Amino acid sequence: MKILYFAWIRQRIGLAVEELERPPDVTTVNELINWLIGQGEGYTQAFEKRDVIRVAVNQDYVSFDHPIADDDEIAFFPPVTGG
Amino acid sequence: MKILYFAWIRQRIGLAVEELERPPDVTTVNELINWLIGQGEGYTQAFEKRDVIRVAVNQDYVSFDHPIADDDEIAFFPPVTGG
Amino acid sequence: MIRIQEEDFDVGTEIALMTADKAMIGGIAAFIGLVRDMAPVEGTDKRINAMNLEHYPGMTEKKLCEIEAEANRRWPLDASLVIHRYGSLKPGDQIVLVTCASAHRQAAFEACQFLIDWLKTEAPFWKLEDTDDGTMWVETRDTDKAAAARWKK
Amino acid sequence: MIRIQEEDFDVGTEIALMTADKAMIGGIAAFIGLVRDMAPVEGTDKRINAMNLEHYPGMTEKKLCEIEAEANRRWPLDASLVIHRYGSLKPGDQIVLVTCASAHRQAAFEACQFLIDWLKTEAPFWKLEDTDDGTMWVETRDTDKAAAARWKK
Repeated sequence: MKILYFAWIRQRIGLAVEELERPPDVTTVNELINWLIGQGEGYTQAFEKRDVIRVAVNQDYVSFDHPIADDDEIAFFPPVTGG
Repeated sequence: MKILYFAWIRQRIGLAVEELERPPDVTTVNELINWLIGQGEGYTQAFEKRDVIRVAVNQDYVSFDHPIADDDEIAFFPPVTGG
Repeated sequence: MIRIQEEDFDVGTEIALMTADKAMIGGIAAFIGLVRDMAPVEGTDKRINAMNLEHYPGMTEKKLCEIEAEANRRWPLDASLVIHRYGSLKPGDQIVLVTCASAHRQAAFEACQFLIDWLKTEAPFWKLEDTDDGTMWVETRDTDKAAAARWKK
Repeated sequence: MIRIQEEDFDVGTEIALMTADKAMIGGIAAFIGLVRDMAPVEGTDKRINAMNLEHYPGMTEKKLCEIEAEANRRWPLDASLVIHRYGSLKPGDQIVLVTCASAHRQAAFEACQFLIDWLKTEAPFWKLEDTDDGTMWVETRDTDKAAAARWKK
């Protein structure tokens, strides 16, 4: 799956985009975050305040219990501040 | 006093502006209209539907019982349609 | 600022001038009125070929200045501008520009609506339309009166 | 129409293009957002020297198209346009233009407010301000959330 990070989440992780193979037991956004947190300090810091983060799957907003599939595009970002 | 007419009131009277000496007993807008109606057919037609006409004295909207003075600028016009 | 003029105006230029050197401005709301090519009376399809906008020089400026001051009393505006044209206009031509700038988006929108609603019912302008059926004075619309009544205090 | 671009835009040109050959338009409401030179946080006087606007290419266009379609479902619009910039911006620069045209003035205003309120809370843009105190990501404002909540159906 393709994972994108924006704004301060991108800065903390140090990556804008990455391709990852999810373990078979990672089937929701929440499980993905739990798994990512184990990948390093940057991830831990990025997902520290999980409740302020927004997530999009295939460019639509979803909730944290949304299922994920191998060919999904998943994006994590802080609340938006455009306009 | 200076009297101005606009839009279809101007067209019916055939004048945009005129200087008039008011008779001493003409002391309000209403009395002025009654007196003007006696000045000719154009005035009669112009003031036929008195309740749709708006009046300004010295460039402020006033009601028909507003007093008038010799050096006033008095304007009669239909409801406005700018913008 | 208010301007009554025969000439056309450029919206981008006017807004840029209004906001120049005013760095606190966060948002600008604007309304631009155009000459329609259909008579505004519902159910008719009379085409408008041209229009003449008559006004009351002196009173127009006086009333617009007063209402602009009132808008500035009611809302925290950093700048405001009303341009209204008079004279001969064609379908599609710009008639009026109302624009308000504020650090607060909602204030800018409300003041802009207040000014155009007021202008439609109180500014001494009269439209004479030249239609396929001859010339006719445009009549006041009840929807405009209702819109203006919202702002009564 | 929606456009996401790095370049600046000219409001007058964009509005003229939007309304060209659409003769039924009576009114155009517009909102223009600018970069402020003060931090939007109340009580601070931190000056903003520059700003970088990051966005999510693909999702930005998708969400803006969806919301523009929704505005056109809710209001009788003749035309609508959203232009949003990204990249490096300076204080006073234009960030966003939202403009809606309609035969009905109120519809144009409401749709314009709907679009900018929505855009502020849902379009995937993030502002990184370069202030006297260093760079900082702009935080969402509660007033923007409240403004967007008005339009929930």
